[in-house]
Amino acid sequence: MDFLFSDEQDMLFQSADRFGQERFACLGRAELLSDPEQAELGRLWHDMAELGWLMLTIDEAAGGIGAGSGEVMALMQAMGKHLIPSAYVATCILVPALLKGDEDAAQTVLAKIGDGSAKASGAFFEADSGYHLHHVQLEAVRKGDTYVLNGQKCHVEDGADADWFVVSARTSGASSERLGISLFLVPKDAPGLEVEKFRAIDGHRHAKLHLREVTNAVLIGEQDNAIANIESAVALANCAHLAEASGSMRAAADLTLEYLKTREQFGQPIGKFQVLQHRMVDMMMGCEEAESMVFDAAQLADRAEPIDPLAVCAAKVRVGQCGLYVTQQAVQLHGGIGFSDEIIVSHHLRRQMMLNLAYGSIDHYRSVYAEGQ
Amino acid sequence: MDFLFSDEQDMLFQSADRFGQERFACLGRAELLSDPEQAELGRLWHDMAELGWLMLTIDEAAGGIGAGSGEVMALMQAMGKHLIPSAYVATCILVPALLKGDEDAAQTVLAKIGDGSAKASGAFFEADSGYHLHHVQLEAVRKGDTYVLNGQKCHVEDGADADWFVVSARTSGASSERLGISLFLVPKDAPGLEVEKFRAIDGHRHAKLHLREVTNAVLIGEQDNAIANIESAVALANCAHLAEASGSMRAAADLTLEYLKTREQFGQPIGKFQVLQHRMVDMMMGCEEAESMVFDAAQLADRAEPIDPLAVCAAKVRVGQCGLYVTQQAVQLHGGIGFSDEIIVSHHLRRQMMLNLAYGSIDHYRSVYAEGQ
Amino acid sequence: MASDLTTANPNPDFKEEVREFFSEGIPENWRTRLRAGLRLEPDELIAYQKKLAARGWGAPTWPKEYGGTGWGPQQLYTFWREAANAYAPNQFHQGLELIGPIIFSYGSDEQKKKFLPPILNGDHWWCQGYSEPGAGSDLASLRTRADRDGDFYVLNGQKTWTSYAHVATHVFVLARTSTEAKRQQGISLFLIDMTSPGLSIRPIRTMDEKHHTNELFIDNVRVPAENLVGEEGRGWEYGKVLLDRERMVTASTAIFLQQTVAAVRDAASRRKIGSSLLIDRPVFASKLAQFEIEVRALQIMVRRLMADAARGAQSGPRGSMVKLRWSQLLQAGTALWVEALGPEASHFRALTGSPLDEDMPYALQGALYSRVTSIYGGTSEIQHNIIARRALGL
Amino acid sequence: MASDLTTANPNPDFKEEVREFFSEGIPENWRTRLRAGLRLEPDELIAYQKKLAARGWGAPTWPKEYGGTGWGPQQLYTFWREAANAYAPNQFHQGLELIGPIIFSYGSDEQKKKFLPPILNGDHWWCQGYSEPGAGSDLASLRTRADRDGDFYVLNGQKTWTSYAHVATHVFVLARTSTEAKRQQGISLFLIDMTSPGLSIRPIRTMDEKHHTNELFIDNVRVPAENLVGEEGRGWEYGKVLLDRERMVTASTAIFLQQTVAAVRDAASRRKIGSSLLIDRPVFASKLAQFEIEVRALQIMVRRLMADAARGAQSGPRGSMVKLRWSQLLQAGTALWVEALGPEASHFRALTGSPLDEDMPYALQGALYSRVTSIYGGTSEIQHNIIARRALGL
Repeated sequence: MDFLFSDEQDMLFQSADRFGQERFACLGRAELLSDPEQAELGRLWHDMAELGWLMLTIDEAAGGIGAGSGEVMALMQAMGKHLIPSAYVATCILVPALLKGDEDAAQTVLAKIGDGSAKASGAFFEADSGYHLHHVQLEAVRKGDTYVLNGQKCHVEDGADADWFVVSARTSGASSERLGISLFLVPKDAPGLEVEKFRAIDGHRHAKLHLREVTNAVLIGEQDNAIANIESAVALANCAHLAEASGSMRAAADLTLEYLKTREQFGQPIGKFQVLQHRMVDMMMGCEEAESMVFDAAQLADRAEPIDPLAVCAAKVRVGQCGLYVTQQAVQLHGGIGFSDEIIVSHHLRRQMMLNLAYGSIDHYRSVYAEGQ
Repeated sequence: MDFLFSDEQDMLFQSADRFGQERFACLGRAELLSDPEQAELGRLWHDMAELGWLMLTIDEAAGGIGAGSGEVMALMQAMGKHLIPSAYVATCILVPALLKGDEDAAQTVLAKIGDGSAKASGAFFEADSGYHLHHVQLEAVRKGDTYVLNGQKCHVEDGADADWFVVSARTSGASSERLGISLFLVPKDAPGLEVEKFRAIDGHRHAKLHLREVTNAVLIGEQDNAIANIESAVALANCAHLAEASGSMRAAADLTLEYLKTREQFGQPIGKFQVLQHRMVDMMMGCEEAESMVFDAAQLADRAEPIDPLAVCAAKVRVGQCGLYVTQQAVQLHGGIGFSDEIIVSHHLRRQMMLNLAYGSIDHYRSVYAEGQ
Repeated sequence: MASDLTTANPNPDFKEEVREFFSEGIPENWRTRLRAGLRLEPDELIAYQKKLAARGWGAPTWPKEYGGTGWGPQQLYTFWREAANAYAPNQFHQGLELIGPIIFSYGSDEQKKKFLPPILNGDHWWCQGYSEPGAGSDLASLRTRADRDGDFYVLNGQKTWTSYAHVATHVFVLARTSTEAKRQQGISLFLIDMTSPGLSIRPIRTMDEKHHTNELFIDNVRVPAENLVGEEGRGWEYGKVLLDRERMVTASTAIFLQQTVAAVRDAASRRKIGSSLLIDRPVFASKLAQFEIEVRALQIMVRRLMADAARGAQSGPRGSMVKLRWSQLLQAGTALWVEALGPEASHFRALTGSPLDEDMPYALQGALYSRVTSIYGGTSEIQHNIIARRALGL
Repeated sequence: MASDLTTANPNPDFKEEVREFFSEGIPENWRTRLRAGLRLEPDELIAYQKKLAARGWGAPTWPKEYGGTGWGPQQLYTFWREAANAYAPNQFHQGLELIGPIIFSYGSDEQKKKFLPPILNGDHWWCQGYSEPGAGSDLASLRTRADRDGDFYVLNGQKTWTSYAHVATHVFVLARTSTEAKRQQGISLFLIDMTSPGLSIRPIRTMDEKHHTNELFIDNVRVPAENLVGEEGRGWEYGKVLLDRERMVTASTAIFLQQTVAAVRDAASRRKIGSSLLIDRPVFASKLAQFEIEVRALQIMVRRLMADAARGAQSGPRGSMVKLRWSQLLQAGTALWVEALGPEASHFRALTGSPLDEDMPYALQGALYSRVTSIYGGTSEIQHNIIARRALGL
């Protein structure tokens, strides 16, 4: 893939693009998102299952498609373009990457994810952890055949509608050691688990978890050795989000370019004003820069070797900066209506702001990059 | 002083402005600066002495004028406007502030500074000190009635033509302790003192000092307790440099505005291009911001209380940023000739770059501010 | 007097008086929203207006004869600094700072008597009917018409971005009384009761999820001719009285930015990452210092602006510059605040009734709201155009 | 083949070959200047050109029939990456990348035979006589005249920003052969020996204190008619052959930016502040990381540009975008380097013969030089205009 989609990837993009166009208009977006029953979003998820998207990254051995990161990029760019708000990345990218083992419980969850009958998310962050995945204080103590889990997770991305949580817990070591972290699969109705639910400004629905003497938890993978697995799964989730971000910022920029050509003020299209022309050029450069990095990250992820964590850090920093810049300026150039709910540009800005928080901020990844370099 | 010069201050500014205009044209600047004899610069210094400027901040008790920081600001803004390259700040602001005691040697030096027959500078920075004034490793050991000094100073601002150096030395304590630092007055021809001389990109002439068993040094002020004196003297030197910076950036901005109105390209004055108009507005805002901070710092310094170090830190950061932005853009908007030696704008940029290094960089002062806040 | 602005403690008595006033009764739950640069709800602003009025401080920028305090710039500066320190709101509403001053400058005696006191005591709440759909920054292109019919004018048209129309008792409207004149002439200014038949509103949803603005439909609304301000066709120029006042409004807004500084500092002092506080981490501390330094610079520019006012001097482009910098810094500050909150900042609304740290929703809302501050009141691009033309002669 | 650009090790043999070539003989004292983004002195570039030519690599971007290597984008990319890693210079000179390609595209057979080989082997050194005083970015307004006189043209006029005219053996000049045509027509291209009577130069002092550019005075210079390139009046359009080549030149320039990254990293690893290294201090490390990340992003954009070239696709505005970002990053990087040097960075020239750390003067010179990279070859503002018009249709 030399900065182009393959034919298959392009077909996937086209199909997701059509899907977004037909099913996800801007008008009525607020109502659709705020529906407590999530009825239309449920139908959307069901249709995505029919299209096979939900099993895209699940290994063929586990009944999935086992597609590469190029396919993920194509799909996510279209999702970003139409701002389809779903738990896709958590459920269909992150969790399948976490559940690489052959535990029965894991296989069951993957099957249900693949056919659309269940959602899942990964629960890592704690009150004082910042975005460090290895700062884990939530405790899992072995008692006979089971583990007893106690502690909190302060934020679970897209976790509000999850049926299962893959929870990082400390089984040994001190609270910031890389060794001693294990993963557990916990159903949402496990006794002792309390799930608080929240909505974000982009319509995504997250959770906070309180675990009090939870015993209904299945160890995933090897005890004490989960950190590498968690980090590489999060890197894949980040790559998917970055593709979404690049699709979203490109859409916002395209809409703005169109607006500059049609909106008239002071007797001419506002695109005749040089200041707005140059701003538009800078926005397009931001899109170009972000897209290039996303292609690069996808290419890296397609290789046999493990993904280069520094490349993902770098992309998180720069794509994030470009996305904020592009969508902030998209709102600015639209003027008052850019600030209103009625056109989509402000929704793109909101999503970019939230994508920057998902699994770690720009500052976090820049400092990881600085330390790793 | 409510963001205006008093009549006296304004007269001083006018007089210095005329002086700069008559004596310091841009053409021939390079030759004048590179003259190894410094002949014309020597005449300039002599005339400044006649105008009384060299004794401006020297206390009346020591035979000077004892003027306040408003006067310094007026004079330095004019110096910045015409980019008069002289050792004025080191000799006439910094050193008089360091030599507040009644030592005979100090009085002698001040008298010679005031009448223009000698120059001086303060020597503080060492190879590993960064811009921290209290990181002092150069050592002074008492032997009978004298002190023996050994060590290096890696950079002495405007020190190449100094007849005396006021040198910080460690008389006790560890290398970063605030206590145990003393000041010594050392003549340039002291046995054991080697003075290496350098020219900067703005024509200023600096020095590096090697002291090997120097005994010809007079203790200034109280032993071990010089740090507060050094820091407040450097704060005053910074204030003077900031006024110079604001005068310089305003001059560069004014020249650019004039150029935008007269230079034609594509059949019209380039000032008709909206992008250049907005850039020019941002440059003027930078000047306004810097000037306001300089007035504020001068007002603070005029009060009886000691100057607020955080206010000076803040001004060093922000005036420095504004000065770089304004003069970089002045060069950019002038295009090719902005890069040439023949018009003055590039000299303003060079001076702003160097002002940002003098007594500490933007990053240094921002971190001091962060720690002090 | 001017120089008082720059000295530490110009008038200790007045300062004490103000401080005492604010020491009681600023509700705790206002604080988080104010720090986010958000405006309070109208009922809160009305309550605050009544409280100020009761103290005789209902209109700090108005002359005494109309019920104002008659304060000069120095007292205003002290008042706003203390208000900001006490986490009081910056009391700006359209009655107080827009139509009030127009009425006391150009209105009839009856209008002054009828409309000014209720603005001060909070009984009337005004909104502004200026912007029209499609007009944007090009205000002079307005199309709402006012046709004379006996003792009335009949108004027809549509306004947009009419903030607080949903709670206002009155609206002041610019409408065209002549189509023959040039674009900016032939426009008149009317004072209209919001209960007038034919007025209706539709809320505009905005990205900060706060209902504060509306479309206003004007359908054969009959307005008594006595509610025309000044002369027919001169409505546009009456607005000019506000230009000179605008720098004070801008100044006060910028003074309140220190509340955002406090918010970021506070959030970063509470958040731990591993074993250290965020505020002690050098990279964050450096960003916060940069923000604080720029706010400090802006506050000094504000003092300079007010020093101009104190000596009756023109300020040239300084008011526009302060407005530009203020919006940039509000955007930077609220973004920094969101950053300081960490992962939980995505918790904007609780879906299961959980308690939500006040910081979370309001910091986000403030960050979203801040984006409109470089759009309203003349976009930053328009401000640049104005400075380039008027102050630089480009 | 295109996809080779993106894989780790497309052609190990070629890579090894290149690496071996560079492993010997890049003088140590070039390193600091190259890292500063500075160009070497002409005698050094000539020596390097001869060395490349001896290896058969004198013209990596030229077709084989004219003595080039005939390399495709993938090999070029490998070559430049290895050159950059080895601290070799980016070999750009006007003969190689500007007039050479015009001659092999439009020149006569005699011109090809006479002028191309000496460019490759470094015997001829060309400079470019395009810009004129007062014309700036508006190149089409040029006024130098060429009047036919028998077998000669007689040229009169003045050029400026003629880089390396003081060492060049030849100059190529645009001059007007007709005043009747429209602005961009009636312009012809001439190849001129620098020893021709009537040519004289005056150095232009620039703020980086490096003598690299000049004014060129053309006073009744007689040029043989056989030195006219192509047809009279079409000189302007011959330049267009360079447009397509330009993206490769831009790409190679940007690849060498990694040398600046290394310079900053190196300086910050050597400088101590108190007991810690500058590179370990979080605030500096964060700024360096930001710079490195942006350079990395640019390198990826370059790979994308070369992937376009590899499949023969248009690149649209990508070349201009890379040029814009490159100049921004060279400016940012050299500024960071100066910052890393600390107080001694003000020691630009020793006045007393003291040794000077190489970093000091060259980092400063690089920082100064970097300012002109957003001016030459079309200012950043012009680049924005071009992208807006051509790529965005604004």
